[in-house]
Amino acid sequence: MFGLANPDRFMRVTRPLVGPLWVIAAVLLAVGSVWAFRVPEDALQGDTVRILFIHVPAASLGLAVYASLGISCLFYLIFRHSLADAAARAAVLPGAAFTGLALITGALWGQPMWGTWWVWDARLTSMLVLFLLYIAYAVLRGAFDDEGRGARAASVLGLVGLINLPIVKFSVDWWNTLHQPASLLRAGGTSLDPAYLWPLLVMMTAWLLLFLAVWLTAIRTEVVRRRVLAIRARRAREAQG
Amino acid sequence: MIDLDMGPYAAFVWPAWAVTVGVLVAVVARCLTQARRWKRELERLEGDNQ
Amino acid sequence: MDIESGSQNDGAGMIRLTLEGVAVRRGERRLFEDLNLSVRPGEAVALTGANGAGKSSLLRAIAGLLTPEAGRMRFDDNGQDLDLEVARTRHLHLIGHQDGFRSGRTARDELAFQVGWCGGGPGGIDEAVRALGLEGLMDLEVRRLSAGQRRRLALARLLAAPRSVWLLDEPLSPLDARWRAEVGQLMQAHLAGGGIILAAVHDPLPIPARTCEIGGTA
Amino acid sequence: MSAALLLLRREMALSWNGGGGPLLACGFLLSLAVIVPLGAGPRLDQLASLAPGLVWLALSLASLLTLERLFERDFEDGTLDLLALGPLPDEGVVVLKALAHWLTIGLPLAAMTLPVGISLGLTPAQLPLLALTAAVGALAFSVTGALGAALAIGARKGGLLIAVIVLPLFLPPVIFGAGALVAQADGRSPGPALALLCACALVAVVIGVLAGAAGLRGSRT
Repeated sequence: MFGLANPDRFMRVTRPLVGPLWVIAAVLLAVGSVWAFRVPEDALQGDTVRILFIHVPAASLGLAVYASLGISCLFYLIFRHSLADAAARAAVLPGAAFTGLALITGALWGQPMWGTWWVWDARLTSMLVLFLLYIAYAVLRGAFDDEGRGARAASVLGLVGLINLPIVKFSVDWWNTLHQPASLLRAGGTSLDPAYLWPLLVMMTAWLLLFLAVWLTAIRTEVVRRRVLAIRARRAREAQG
Repeated sequence: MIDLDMGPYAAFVWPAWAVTVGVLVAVVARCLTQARRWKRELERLEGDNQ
Repeated sequence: MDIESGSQNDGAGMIRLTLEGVAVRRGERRLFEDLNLSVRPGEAVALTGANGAGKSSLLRAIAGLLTPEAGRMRFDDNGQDLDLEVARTRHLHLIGHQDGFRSGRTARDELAFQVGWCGGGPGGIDEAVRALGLEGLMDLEVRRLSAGQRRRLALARLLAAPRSVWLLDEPLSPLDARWRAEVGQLMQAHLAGGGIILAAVHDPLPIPARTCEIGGTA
Repeated sequence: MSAALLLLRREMALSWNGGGGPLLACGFLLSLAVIVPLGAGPRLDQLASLAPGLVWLALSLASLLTLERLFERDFEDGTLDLLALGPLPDEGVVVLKALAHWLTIGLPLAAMTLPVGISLGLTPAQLPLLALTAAVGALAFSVTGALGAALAIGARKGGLLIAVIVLPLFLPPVIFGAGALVAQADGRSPGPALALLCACALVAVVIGVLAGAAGLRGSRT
């Protein structure tokens, strides 16, 4: 793990991973999407159950990506390695996209099922907060002229935001409101019909791999970008004197 | 058999999938174009060196 | 107790400052590298160099307000290394371009806070005020002071809260000839008491000082 | 006098006299209190249900507006450099500045919620709890806001930036503070929500101080 902190080694090690990741993610995504339309309609939810095959992966990944962002921030604060900062930055866009999708698809599921687009219950609210945390990180990261200053401040914020994650997870228990109790992770095993469980697991894996592909590619891009900036700066110095 | 008849829920299921596809495509496209752009820039600069 | 002999009661005996291979970078630019400097007790060093060469950055790096890219700094008290944190928070003064005075408060309030924060007692303030000719000004708000008066108010902290290491960033530039000479004498007294002075300057210091050129090779 | 007391006194003096101080914040709260009935209708029974929300909105906004430049001024005029060379660690500086803010702005605001609550139709029996939750919540806001202000030191755009950073972190105290009032209005015990509010404030103090100090250190690159 720590050997990867060296950008050259990171580029070497990850180079053969990126291509296959994209391919497997695409295949699984296709399989999962087709499967989502092959499962029978749910007795209660009817065809809206098909929204869950995107809503659930979006929501779980929204959370998981924030966890990886927060951990990257922690690594940056401890080891001060710029690759950790690059990793945190690269996680923001996919993470915010997943979280936003979870909110939108949740609303589109909630309207037919609950009769309302939005409920101010704890889980929805904390999902919205998660989205705001992504925005806050991105804004703070870009608010400084000095790169290192932005990286440090944003890392602290990312880490503070990480405390939001358990609140999101346990808010379901704190506030028992309109939202359905967590069915997949409920104590005593899953309550989901296996007919839905398998396509859901395929979709979640597909989204996870898609995120990893995007993440790795973006980190590699950041390494390349920094090389370009370094070369430009060196050229500018040489040109001056 | 693929069930494409969403019945009364078509107005909810299809937009949800459409938005998802749109956003994912946008994220992936941005990621890949950025990767290509900076890679080309690096190759250009390193090409200049020789 | 007069100021001449009183400048050395910050608990440390004779502090020596040593820089080994220090390099400082601001953004993309490396200001200087491999700087070696040793300042003995009773010695003054004038840092010279072009604008932007990194004189202020070096002073800030010594004060711990800026992390150097490379190198080591040591404060030792008669051969015994001091903890950097302790040295910086107990034995070091930095007078920079920004003096930290809130313009709406009176000179007396602001000086009292700065001196107290740096560990000086109220007795020292009166003496310092007298030594820097600020007696009539202490009840004025800081924004009413001229640049030279304001600088003298900042320098009063050096006398009222005695610490061995003085880092001064162009300390004399807003002062007139008379006060340059007076402050020169105060510096001399500080050196006589075993203190050290590191000053970034454009004009020569009014006291005997070793010169150290910063960033000669850009 | 110890350095901590010295800094606390200075910060309180600056906060009390400079930039409007508690008068500004309380005026802000009152102005909001006037707008709400004019916008939502004058029926006191309806307004009473809005009162907790208004109070929390006003508290968080007033805290934000006054905290935004908590460190920026010190950063610009060199005071932060001086503070770094003093006896207290960065954590101490953050905690004292936040404490001074709470004492000079937060507590007056909490007191001001009493007349505002009456004017919005709360019963006198609800007022002590309103003031108590506002006081505890304001403490959480002061520290969290200090954290945001410390992280944003030297940023290109201060005010809105701090709002975006800090408002998501303001939510837990709001949830439990308002929850306590609602519980009391419904005839249930406000105790659990009050305890959770205090826990939130405590967590905010710990995290705000540690992260705020990290922000201060980060500003000295």
